[in-house]
Amino acid sequence: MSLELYDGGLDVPTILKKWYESEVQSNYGAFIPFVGTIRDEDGITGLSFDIYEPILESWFEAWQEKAKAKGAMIKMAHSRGDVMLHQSSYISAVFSPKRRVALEFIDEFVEDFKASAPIWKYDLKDGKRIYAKDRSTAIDGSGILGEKL
Amino acid sequence: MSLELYDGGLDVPTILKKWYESEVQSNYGAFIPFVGTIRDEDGITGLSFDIYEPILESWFEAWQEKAKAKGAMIKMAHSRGDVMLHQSSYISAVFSPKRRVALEFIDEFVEDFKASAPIWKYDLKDGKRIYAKDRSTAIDGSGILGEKL
Amino acid sequence: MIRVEFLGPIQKDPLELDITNLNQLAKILQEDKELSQWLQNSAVAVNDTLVSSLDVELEDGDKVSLLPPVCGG
Amino acid sequence: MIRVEFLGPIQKDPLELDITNLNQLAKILQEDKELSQWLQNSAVAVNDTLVSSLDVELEDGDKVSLLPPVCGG
Repeated sequence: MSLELYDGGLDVPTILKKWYESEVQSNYGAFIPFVGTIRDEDGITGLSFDIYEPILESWFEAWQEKAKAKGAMIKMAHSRGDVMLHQSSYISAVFSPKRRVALEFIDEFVEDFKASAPIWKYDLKDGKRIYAKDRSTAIDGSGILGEKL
Repeated sequence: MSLELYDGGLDVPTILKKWYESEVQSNYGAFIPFVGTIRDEDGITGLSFDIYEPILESWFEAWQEKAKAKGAMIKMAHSRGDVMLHQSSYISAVFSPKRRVALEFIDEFVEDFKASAPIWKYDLKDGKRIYAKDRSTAIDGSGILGEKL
Repeated sequence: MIRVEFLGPIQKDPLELDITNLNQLAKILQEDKELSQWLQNSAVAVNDTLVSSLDVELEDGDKVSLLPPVCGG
Repeated sequence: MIRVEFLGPIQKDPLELDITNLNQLAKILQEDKELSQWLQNSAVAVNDTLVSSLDVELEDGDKVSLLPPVCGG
């Protein structure tokens, strides 16, 4: 499994080193990680995350299949629970024989991650954990239980 | 200067760690490195690079200004001389407050790097150093000295 | 029995319901006022597979999950 | 004198020429058969700044560089 979940902030240098070294003999020509770091904004002291792992895993496996079909592969790490300012909560990476495939894949993957991965974000502010409703996206196909019957 | 040139293959984990840690307090939300690694293909034992540094530096500084205008910054490392199979010869990275800016910037930057940076690539094959003419791109505006007079 | 779970920020304990399809579930949940803000924007999974319509039969032991709007990263 | 440098794979020693513009340089280089494969696809820099036309005056001490097709990474 190339999907790793950690309690709290990610150790970015260690994860990038591990991923790079694990594929260094695999004859990929391009390796593009994406690292997301908690910004100091809106008076937060950090962010906190809930993850629903069964669906995250099947979502990730579907993307791994898409990557394989292009000769590429993906890896991903994400934090559970609280992550403080300037710590990182998310890393994903694509390995690919070819540069263009890698550049396009990391963009598509990160955007779908934002729109579809079953992860919920909360602002840590004044000692409270506040759902980041305004920055959240309804998963495609949402709302069926609210349909007029 | 965020442009680093090294003799031989790059120590990718060390460079990524240094870059990540140097900007970890800078409040960038996204960090996207691109790592290029020498693939085993066409019977080569490695690649070799010539660099013309004065123009590489001015090309890089122009991109750094473009990045600054978007609140972002770039870093880049490249090898001089011989780089063996499965070693890395090129890393560039963008740091940006925002994800979309970072994803678009790394793509544009890497593509222009390929098309414009004054670096020449040679295949190492059968003990010879052979200019990779077929994979090379004429810099924009080339050919004026060949014009009919 | 069908187990219904409310994920992420929906602060609600799981339900155990005696129903046989998602239409019945919709009818029950629409009567719950604290859920009104979530039904319009939540996705639905049956046994951890997302579904896109209410025309889904449920069997004893199935699990239904409500997934409100997401924001990873 | 103007110094003319041939970069990367162009295997040619630098020239020192007594010229005052790029037109004169083009005339001289076009007579050199070993350069014929390079003139059509090389970019030209004067004092390390790329130029896009031959209408460039040269001053004593200027450096002209020929940059053949590139492939970094």
